[in-house]
Amino acid sequence: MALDKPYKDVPGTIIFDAEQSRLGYWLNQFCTSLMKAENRARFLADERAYLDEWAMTEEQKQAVMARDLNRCMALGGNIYFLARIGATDGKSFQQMAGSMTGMSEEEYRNMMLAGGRSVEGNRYIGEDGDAQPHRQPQGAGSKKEGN
Amino acid sequence: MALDKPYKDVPGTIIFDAEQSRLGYWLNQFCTSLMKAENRARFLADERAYLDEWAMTEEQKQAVMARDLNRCMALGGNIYFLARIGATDGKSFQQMAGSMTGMSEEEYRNMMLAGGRSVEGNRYIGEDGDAQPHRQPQGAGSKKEGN
Amino acid sequence: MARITASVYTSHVPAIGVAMDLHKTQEDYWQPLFAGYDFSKQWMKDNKPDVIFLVYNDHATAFSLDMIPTFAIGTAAQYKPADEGWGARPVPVVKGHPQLASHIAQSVIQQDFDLTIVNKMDVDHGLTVPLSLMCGELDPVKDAWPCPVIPFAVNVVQYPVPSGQRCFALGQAIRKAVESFDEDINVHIWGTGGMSHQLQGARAGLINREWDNNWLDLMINDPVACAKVPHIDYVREAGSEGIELVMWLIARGAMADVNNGERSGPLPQVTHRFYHVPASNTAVGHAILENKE
Amino acid sequence: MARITASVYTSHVPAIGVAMDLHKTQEDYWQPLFAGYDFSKQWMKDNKPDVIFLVYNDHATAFSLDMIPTFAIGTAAQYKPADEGWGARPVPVVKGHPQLASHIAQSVIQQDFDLTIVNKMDVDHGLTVPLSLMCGELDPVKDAWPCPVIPFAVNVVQYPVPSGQRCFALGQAIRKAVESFDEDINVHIWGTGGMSHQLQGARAGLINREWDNNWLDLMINDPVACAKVPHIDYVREAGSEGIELVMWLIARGAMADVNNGERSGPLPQVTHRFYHVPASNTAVGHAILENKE
Ligand SMILES: [Fe+3]
Ligand SMILES: [Fe+3]
Repeated sequence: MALDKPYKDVPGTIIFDAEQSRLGYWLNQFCTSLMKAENRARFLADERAYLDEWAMTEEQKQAVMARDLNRCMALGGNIYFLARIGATDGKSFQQMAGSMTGMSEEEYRNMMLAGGRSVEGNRYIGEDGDAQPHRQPQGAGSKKEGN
Repeated sequence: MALDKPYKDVPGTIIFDAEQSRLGYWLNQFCTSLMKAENRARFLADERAYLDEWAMTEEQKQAVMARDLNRCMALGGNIYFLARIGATDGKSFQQMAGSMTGMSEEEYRNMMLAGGRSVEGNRYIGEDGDAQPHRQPQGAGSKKEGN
Repeated sequence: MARITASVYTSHVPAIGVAMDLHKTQEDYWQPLFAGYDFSKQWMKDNKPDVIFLVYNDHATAFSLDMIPTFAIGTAAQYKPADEGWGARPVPVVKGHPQLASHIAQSVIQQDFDLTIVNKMDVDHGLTVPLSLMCGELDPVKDAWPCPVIPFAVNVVQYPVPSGQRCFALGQAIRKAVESFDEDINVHIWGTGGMSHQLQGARAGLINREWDNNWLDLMINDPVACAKVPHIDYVREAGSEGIELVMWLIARGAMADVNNGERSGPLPQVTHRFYHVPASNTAVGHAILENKE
Repeated sequence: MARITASVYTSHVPAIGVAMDLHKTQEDYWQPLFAGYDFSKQWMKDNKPDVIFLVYNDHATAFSLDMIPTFAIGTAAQYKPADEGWGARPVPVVKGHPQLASHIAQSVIQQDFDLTIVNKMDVDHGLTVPLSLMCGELDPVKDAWPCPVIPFAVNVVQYPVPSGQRCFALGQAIRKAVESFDEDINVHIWGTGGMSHQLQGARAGLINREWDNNWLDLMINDPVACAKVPHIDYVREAGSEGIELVMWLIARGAMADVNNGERSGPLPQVTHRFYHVPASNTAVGHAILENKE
């Protein structure tokens, strides 16, 4: 496609455009189904069986079961749809957003209280800010994976 | 409202605008419900009971039961929605349209075969064409009501 | 680069679909109408497009009063023929073209048209009757439509419907969008609905043969002027449902001789033109225009 | 004649609604945020409008991927607070203003904005949190919002979202529409969403205090220039969800100093302005602008 996509060079950021939307259609439809209490209960009772009712890819199903939101987004999920999974688990938006960074809940909350993540070094891929690919995961996540 | 409505001076014609749409919301929603076979059956089995499930005015319900499509339109119905009533009765669009003129099915069909209704005298209310208010109903309808 | 090579215009009267589905096309009433499409069916075979961008209106089928989009583009993989109350038409499922449709949606929204993107919808006679007229009778299971279709639904049910000028400008934006698609594919754009008809009230059955043909002349030869015809003229001269004709201006605006809102260069070739009265309540108009180098 | 007398701008962070619903507004974390709205709640009482035209975005609540309208106007009589997965917020039902809403829809479509008209929809935190912030805690049954609300939903979920310029032009069209309504009523227009926030990936939690405040200056003092800020700047500088700020330009475009796409006459009065970090993942911005003779 010849359409301009200037947003491809922002680190740690996937823009939900028509292409992502096509990729993630059934994943997001599955998420929407969780807006009904009876579906939330059915999903929690047997995640695999519930996921198998949807025309999702195996990769998408695995990402949901692992609650790997970064992976879900790469596979076409959109955060407002994925939030229905968090709601099903009783998680807040702050817990969900934090989970994508590798930081612990407390670390992420403290970062926000201190004024949030700086934009310096995080505008373009290739700079050296804390959101750049070579510096993931952050916080507690980096220690766990580092050893 | 100060918006221009230049279409108010066309004889025998109700334009389905926002105002009509507001008036006819539940009437048209009722019609949409007839797109399901089980609802058509329930409606035909007991029209009054089925209509009472909808927040329609008594006048709208009477107009539906009388199959008075002109009345239904004046009360906010739109022809594409009202067509679901015709479909429920096994009627075609030609039968429905003809029924609004007072002509018999054959008279209306013959008018169409002869090239349709002329626009002459039917552009503005106050002219003398066959669609003008003072010349209703037309065809067989005029004879019945005339005696 | 993708390109639009031709535009097709046709009425989409539901009774035509019924006549085909019940194999009545050779009856006296219907034979003269279908004869007007014999050329077109052969032309479709000889000039098979890769994708059809099909402009039509939904007739309170997919869209109730709950949600009324002015312009809706289908980006789904397929669309089922709708049950409009008489049972679904026995015609093949309509395959979409999600990639080109999404591309057009993106481009056209960035040109300031406020589209609604639709991923789930059944398509009614407004879309399937033109396909049947141009492709002939097909078995719903064994056959398939000749190519993918992108449904583009215009609100002409609840006023205000978009103006002729808005539709004409939209056609230009769609052409730009198609021409920025990287694949080398051949796209046809169809405008459907009309011609003169009125389905309501004491004026039901109105047909204005002279106005229809003058409008068709204007649409072909001076689309800039045609786009300026106000709604009220359609209603007064061509009946309340004659307003569907504004959709033809979307297809006309996408032809190669329209640039920056003006005509320039040679007119498209008029490959075919046909007019007939009646089909049920309606006058039937039809034309095929081709961009020729 | 109806008139727009003021515009209100505010973030609509869901956690703010939760804090109010759970009566946590006086906790250390929340107290500084709610303090910024004390003035606003009093101002609302002293300047009660007859109708609020509330621009917000739906967060995959009323609109799934089945249908994504770029601009949707609510013409219904009422809207229920939505269950977004945590149960519906305990706030009053939102009463609509079908007559003014339909009038605005008709006028704005005739000004070439391709709206989707919606008659049935639940409203999510995008609409109810601003109401709660400006009106305070209300009992869902015994209390009512101070006036009818016309919900106007903008797609900022799936790209492409409408440009700042399109939003700014839309605001002007809405003002024209309101001013052609015969009843002598006082309308407030609200723009909600933003300010900088990113809810996804390794960059989650991004806050750009400097950019936010510069943007706010520009939006107030030079909205024509502000409308030209491209999407990518919002994403790069204010986070992927910072794009919600384009909705503020609809409200700004409806103010009396904007005419024919240019500024003329005195700037609106800045009655109140507030900025705070954090609310959950988000920077919170808020302003009240009034047209003064
Ligand atoms: Fe039609
Ligand atoms: Fe939001």
